[in-house]
Amino acid sequence: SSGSGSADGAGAAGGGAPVDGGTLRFAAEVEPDCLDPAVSPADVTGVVDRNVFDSLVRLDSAGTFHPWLATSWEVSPDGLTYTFHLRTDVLFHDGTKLDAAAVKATLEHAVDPATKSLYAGGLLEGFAGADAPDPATAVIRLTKPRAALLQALSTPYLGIQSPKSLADNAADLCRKPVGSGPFSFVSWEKSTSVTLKRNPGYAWAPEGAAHTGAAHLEKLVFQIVPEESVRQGQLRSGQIEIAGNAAPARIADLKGTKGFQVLQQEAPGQVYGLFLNPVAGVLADERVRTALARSLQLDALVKSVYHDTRHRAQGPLGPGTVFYDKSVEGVLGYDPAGAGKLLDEAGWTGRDADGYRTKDGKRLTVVWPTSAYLARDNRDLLAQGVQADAKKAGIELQYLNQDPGTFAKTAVGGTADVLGFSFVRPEADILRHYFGSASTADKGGSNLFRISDPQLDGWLDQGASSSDPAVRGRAYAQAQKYVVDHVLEIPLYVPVTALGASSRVHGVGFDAAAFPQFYDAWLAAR
Amino acid sequence: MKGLPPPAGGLALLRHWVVRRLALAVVVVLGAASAAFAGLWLAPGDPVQLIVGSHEVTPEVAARVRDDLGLDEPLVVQYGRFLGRLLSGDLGHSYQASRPVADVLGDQAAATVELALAGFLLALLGAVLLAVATAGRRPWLRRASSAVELVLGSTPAFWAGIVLLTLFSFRWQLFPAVDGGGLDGLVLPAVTLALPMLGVFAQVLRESMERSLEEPYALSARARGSGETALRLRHSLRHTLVPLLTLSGWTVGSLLSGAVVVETVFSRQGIGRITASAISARDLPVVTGVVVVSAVVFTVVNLLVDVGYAIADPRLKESLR
Amino acid sequence: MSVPALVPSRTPRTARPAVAALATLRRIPLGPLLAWAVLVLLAVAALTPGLLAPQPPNAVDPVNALAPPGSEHLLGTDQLGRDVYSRLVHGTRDSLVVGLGATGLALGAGALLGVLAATARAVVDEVLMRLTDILLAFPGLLLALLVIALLGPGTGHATLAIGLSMLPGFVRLARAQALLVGRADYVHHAVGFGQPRWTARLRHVVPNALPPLVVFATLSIAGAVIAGASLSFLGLGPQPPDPEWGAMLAEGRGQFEDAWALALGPGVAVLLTAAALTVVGRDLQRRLEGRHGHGRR
Amino acid sequence: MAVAEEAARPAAGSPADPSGGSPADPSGGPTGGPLAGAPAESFTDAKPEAEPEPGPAGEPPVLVVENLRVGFARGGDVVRGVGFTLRPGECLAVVGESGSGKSVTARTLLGLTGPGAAVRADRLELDGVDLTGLDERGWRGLRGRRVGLVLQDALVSLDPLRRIGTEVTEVLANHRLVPAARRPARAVELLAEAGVPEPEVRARQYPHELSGGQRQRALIASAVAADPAVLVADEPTTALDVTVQARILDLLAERKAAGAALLLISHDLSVVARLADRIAVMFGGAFVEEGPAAQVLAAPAHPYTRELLAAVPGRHPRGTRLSVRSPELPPPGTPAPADAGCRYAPHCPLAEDACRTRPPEPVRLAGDRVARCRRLDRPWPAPRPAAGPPATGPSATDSGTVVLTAEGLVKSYRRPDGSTHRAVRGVSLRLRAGEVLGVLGESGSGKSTVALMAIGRLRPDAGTVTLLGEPWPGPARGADLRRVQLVQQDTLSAFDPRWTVERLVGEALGAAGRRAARRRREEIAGRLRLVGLGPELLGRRPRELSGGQRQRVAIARALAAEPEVLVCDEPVSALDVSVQAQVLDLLAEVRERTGVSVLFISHDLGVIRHSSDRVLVMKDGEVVEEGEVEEVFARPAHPYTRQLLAALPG
Ligand SMILES: Nc1ncnc2c1ncn2[C@@H]1O[C@H](COP(=O)(O)OP(=O)(O)OP(=O)(O)O)[C@@H](O)[C@H]1O
Ligand SMILES: Nc1ncnc2c1ncn2[C@@H]1O[C@H](COP(=O)(O)OP(=O)(O)OP(=O)(O)O)[C@@H](O)[C@H]1O
Ligand SMILES: [Mg+2]
Ligand SMILES: [Mg+2]
Repeated sequence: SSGSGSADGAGAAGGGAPVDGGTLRFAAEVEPDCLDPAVSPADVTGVVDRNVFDSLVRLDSAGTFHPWLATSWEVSPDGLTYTFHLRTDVLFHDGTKLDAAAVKATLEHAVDPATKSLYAGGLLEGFAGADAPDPATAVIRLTKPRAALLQALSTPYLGIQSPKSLADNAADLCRKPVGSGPFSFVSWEKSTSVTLKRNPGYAWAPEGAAHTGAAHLEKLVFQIVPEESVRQGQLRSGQIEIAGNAAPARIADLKGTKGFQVLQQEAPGQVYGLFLNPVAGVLADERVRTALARSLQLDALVKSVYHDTRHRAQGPLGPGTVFYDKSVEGVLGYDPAGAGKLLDEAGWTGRDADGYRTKDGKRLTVVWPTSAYLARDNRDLLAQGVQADAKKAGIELQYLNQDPGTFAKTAVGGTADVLGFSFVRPEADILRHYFGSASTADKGGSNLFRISDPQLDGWLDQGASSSDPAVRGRAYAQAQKYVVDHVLEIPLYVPVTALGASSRVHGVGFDAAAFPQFYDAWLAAR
Repeated sequence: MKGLPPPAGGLALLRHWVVRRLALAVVVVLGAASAAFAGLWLAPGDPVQLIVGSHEVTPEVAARVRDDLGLDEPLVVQYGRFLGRLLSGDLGHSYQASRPVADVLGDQAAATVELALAGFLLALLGAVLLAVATAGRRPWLRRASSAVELVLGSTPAFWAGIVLLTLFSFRWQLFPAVDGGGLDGLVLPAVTLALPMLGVFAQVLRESMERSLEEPYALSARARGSGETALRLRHSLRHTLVPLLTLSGWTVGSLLSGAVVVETVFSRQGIGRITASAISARDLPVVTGVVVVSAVVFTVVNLLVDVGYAIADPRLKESLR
Repeated sequence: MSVPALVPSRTPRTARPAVAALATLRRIPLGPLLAWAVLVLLAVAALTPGLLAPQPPNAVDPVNALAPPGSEHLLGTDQLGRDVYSRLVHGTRDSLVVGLGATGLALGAGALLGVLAATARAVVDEVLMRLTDILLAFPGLLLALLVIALLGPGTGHATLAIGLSMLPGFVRLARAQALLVGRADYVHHAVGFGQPRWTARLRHVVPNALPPLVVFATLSIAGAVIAGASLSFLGLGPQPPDPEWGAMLAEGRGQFEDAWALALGPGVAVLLTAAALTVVGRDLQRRLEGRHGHGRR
Repeated sequence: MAVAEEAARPAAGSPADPSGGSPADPSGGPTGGPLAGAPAESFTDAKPEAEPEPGPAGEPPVLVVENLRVGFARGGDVVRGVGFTLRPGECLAVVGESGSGKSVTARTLLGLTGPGAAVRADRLELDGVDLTGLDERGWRGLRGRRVGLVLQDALVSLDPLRRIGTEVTEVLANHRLVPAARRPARAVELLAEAGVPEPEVRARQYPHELSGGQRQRALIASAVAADPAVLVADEPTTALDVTVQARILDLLAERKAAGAALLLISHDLSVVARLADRIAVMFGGAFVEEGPAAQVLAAPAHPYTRELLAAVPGRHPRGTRLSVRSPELPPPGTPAPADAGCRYAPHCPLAEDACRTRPPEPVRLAGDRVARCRRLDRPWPAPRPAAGPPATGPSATDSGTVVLTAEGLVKSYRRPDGSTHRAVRGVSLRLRAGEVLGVLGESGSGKSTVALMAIGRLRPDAGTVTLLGEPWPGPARGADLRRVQLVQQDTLSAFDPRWTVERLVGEALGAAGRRAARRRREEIAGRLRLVGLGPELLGRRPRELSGGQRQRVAIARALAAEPEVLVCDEPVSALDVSVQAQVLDLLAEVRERTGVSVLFISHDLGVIRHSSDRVLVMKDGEVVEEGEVEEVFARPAHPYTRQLLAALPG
């Protein structure tokens, strides 16, 4: 991982002794659709809910799990049973005591079809049930071994909810989250802000936090400010303390401005990449896929589009992901001559009036549908750069904006040649979501081209089920290598969580998923 | 129009007319809602797909969603149900927010109404001031003002919003960038919404004011010793009401689309943003809810406008047919 | 409006055409002259953009991204190093198609429907106006989606969608206007001369109801271009990398500090177009109505 | 005024005195410019010693004007050296042709000449206070309080969106003369004083709810509300029918009797005869003749005055031309070619070469009169008979076939409150071939409604119209409608303002035929020639035509449709007498040439008497009397007709 500012848990250096009190205002780009972590898949929900909900375990960015609500846990040898020993001193914000029943209720709520969970339910893949043999012991049973379960349990999406709230509040969980976290929910002004306040009785900070006891901040306000320039203006005029999603161009500015800092962390998981259709269409020919990849000057492009604030991705996983494999580096380098040769070999030898290659009179056209909601983070600009490079190689890359409905149809229908996605998750298992043959769209996965490669499936399943890190590491290394070797994906850049912040802000850390953490945060006096 | 008899019994006529228009309003509302239903049905994309987005969802969940929404039934049944519910005043449940649409809109409506009203009144006030100050005055003044109005009318709302924010919020810190619930948070959004309207209003106002200043009654008023500004305020201003009313009817429509941008830039809640996201997500109940509400609003506003004509210009009483 | 016919025909054929042309020029006041010049430039930019901007509009050059305005790049470059000036010029055609096309559509159809509503029988009027109300209550975005669904994506269809969403305002205005004009005696006289009613309306009511509509239209052009940008996200309208002012506006919105020309350029282009059309429109109106001076007696 | 003082002196002014304009009076001399050396540009110049001294009434003048010149940015001066004085209780009437500068003079007295106007005067004094250097504030203090103005366009001079009461007392509010609370009551008093019936009701009504005459009274009430010393009334009776007109004149007489100085402007000599002490005749921006009212009317001296009197219809037998001007002469309002000569010369049947090159000098006549003409001694040409004997005399019509018949026409209008108003209640008429049938009646009696039914634009509720024995309009409608054409009072609204004369007339010729453009143009030019207009007008738009020209174009257009019947609805009531005379002559001529039958509607008895063969008198939607025109005028049978004839001024 890289980045200026702080990483993982540790307070910013030189901040002096933490000060208690104050309100930290954080301007987020998007609004949570629902604050019930079991329902919403949104990142922002995770960021907000992290403060309201505690998890059983905590994952640090090195990939190590630490006790939190569970003081310890065991996995059965067959990997099908997880037993968690819970703290007994934990109170939810509504005064309910944490016990195994709460864990059971939370997990059952997540997988209950009535919840219509869009993410948490999926995290619990293979969930067979939960038991509460005694108040301090929670048991989770699985139908098949799942190495990623702990990571799933460490996310805010499976944060433990008050069973009382789950029972009494069923209809209103979205607007009234009740957890045991360092901050409790106060209010949600639709489209405007979510306000949290300090939980004064908080005494169950996870292992590895910079302090124990109640949070430093008195209040935590998430303002919803969709416009980047407005967030920046607010930050610079002191109307907020942290601006989420700082645009690349602004990051350099802020770094050079006194009184401000940039807090950033590269995100783990699936990098932003172009998924190529190896099943149908012109890209079914691996030579053409390779040629496309080799004709892109990604180093220069990523540098200019992101003002030097993002790294070019080398493989499907970000370097900060556990089991990231270095062998992918340099595989898909810029080589226009090689690309040309490959295309010649593949039979795309003709040229038409616009300079595009043709075969049998047909132009070498590659269709890349997209939709407005995917265009965040300068991605449409990057696309135009990719488009221009492809054109130099004689490939017509059509970047087609579509309305969300049409796009969903094309994407799910598998008729596209190229699709661009990223998925932040500190777990290499994410690869299975994109490349596993069991992860096609109809099964809820994102293997939209219906890639079915037994070899790949083998590695991915092994990685998912083995509890031996060494085995998993080997399997994922091979899978990553396979993806770049066969150009199933052209990795473009590694997403970054970048926050513009006032230099009064201290102690904001990032969790394994590069989500900002506010438990240790504090505000220096003006 | 010649010697009109005194408007005895005009009130009865007015009542009759209003009742008839309101009856027609129901037709308009049903028509608009049906059009929205058809529109969403024809628009590409499966609502379920759009609701679940690109997230991992098991087919069971999808089927469940589909069933919940009644989307697996034949279209005719869906439409029949839709109309039935609409007629009984039930706008349904939002797919996205899984709450009653009436609640969703109810939460948001106040903010939008507040914004729209403030914007409209500001535009009106600004336009009146501008028109009174420039109508029939020195040519350079009129030209300058009409240039300013053109610029205002052609400036994208998000530009105007960001410029205003930069100056009044970020630099001079006079108003908060994000509405904190107080009146000061309404100022900048309302101004942003008002500026383009002001451009249009001022042009229309000045034009009709100048026309009225050339009328003999204006000369007559001057001959009675009326000052130029008094003349504009007391006489000409009323003559601008009819064209202004026509414009107002139109404005209501543009207010909603303007509100989307303003609400986004200023992080306000409101119908504008809800609509945009509901359409993208094919949230049929919310979209039809918005359509129904705006159809009602437009009908009422147009009704008021037509009644307003008769009030603004007593000669137009006969136009209430 | 037969815009271009006016200028050449005013130049008398004399032995010394240059002198005559100068004399003609001097008779046109400066404002309209400038406005005409802008329109001519726009026309050239739309028809043969290469003439005004030889640099290719889509040539990516990451090394020179966000270059400031200068001799190499008149208005600097964007984040991909593309020449902003060139993109503006090459974007003229699509932008004008959307901006002017949609406005023209709304104006033309609005005038016809409004006049029809005002002059036809009460039933027709009622039906037309209620349909207009429905259209007014129909969100523009949904309308655009419908157009895509029925006709598919494309610049022309974007124009149609925007034009349709602008239509109700024009219909209302035209109707109000036509109600005033339609009572005019000259319409009755025309019928008295044996003309069919609809010809009389087309010849007399429509042109006389038009002037305020035209003012309204010029004020709507910018809005149409901006709306075009919001639709290109849906796949309506020009697609990247093809330049278009609305899309450029959207791209440049956060770039005031880094590249003011990128942020301001497209907005200024829209504004100039609207301003030039306004001035020329007023000038033409004055000429056509034979009024001189400021239209004040 | 200066001239008025002549009465006290021997009328021995020497008309030939070349030093009439000598700068003996340092303050009154010409202020320079091209006219500096010219003799006698204004009456006062001719008599530099004239000082505002107590006149016969013994009172000092309230208003003194000397050598007033007004010019607009475009074109030269439109008022060129006007001078007069006005004493309390005195009435000076200014008559003159349209565009001669009457209204400009009137507005100048209140500093309301308009933007871009250059006003110069040797003296402009109110109550001895110089007004020439007054700023806008100063003027505002005078307007309404010291000088009241009743505007020319009475029907539109009240703000249609304000209640009558507010308008009437606006002057009191402006000058803070009466506190707001007292104003409504005052408004009622003022309206009552002005003779408005039911003043309490009217004060709360809007102008459109009042009849024309009532509006005119309200306007006068508003002008006199602050009891100004000078009341300027610009055409206060134009477009009103005779009975109403008489009442308005009575009202003004009351004000005069109450001591107000009255400047009455009109183009109609007969109207002012009742009220004026003195009459000034204006032409081309100057007073061409001035003198005591009775004398000017009885023995007009200046050729233009003589033309004016001659043009009054009803004073001359039918079948004579009213207008002495030939159609070839430039229409009124055309600026004279040069400043050098007499402005009237181009129109004057007596003009000689010298008239065109040298300005006329004031000639003092017996009985305190001044006229500005070098040909005063020449006799005025006798009224010409119309060219050739009338094709259809009253006797001829007896045997003529009936072209248009109306039988028991009934038409009701719905009032806004839903009740119906029966505008026409069983009107029958017969129009014979080649005849002119006059329709006379007060405002609102249903004349226009009958006309609209006659041309087929309005369907009668009951009754029938037949054209040459066939139902009218025929089932075909469309092109059929061409057979009956309308010439209406308000030509400006009868023409599409954007169209040129060529297109306007061409429209009536019919779109079909696809004749070659040039031949069509020639045909249109021919149509214009028929009404005495040259082809140079082809490219003009309605607004660029004078009222007389417009009315001619309207007639040409109606005739271009080659109708069998021409319906003229008040075709001349908006025109000044001399132009009206030309139009009436034209109509007579057209009838001779084409044999078209004419239904002629007017509220002006003189006009009807002059132009019609038979007359129908309407009241409240019914025909109350019908007969040969001379017969009806000589022996009116119905009391209403008698009342009408009795109200005839002059
Ligand atoms: N504001 C103005 N600007 C330019 N010319 C004007 C203006 N007002 C009047 N005139 C011109 O001055 C001349 C005199 O006009 P005025 O209105 O005084 O005529 P009038 O004698 O009152 O005629 P009428 O009997 O038709 O009312 C006309 O030729 C008219 O065109
Ligand atoms: N379109 C209409 N709607 C309602 N009432 C009308 C309409 N036209 C005319 N009237 C009424 O019918 C009556 C007759 O009107 P008409 O115009 O025929 O009178 P007129 O004799 O021509 O009067 P004037 O001399 O003022 O022109 C009037 O009382 C008038 O108010
Ligand atoms: Mg006048
Ligand atoms: Mg009439």
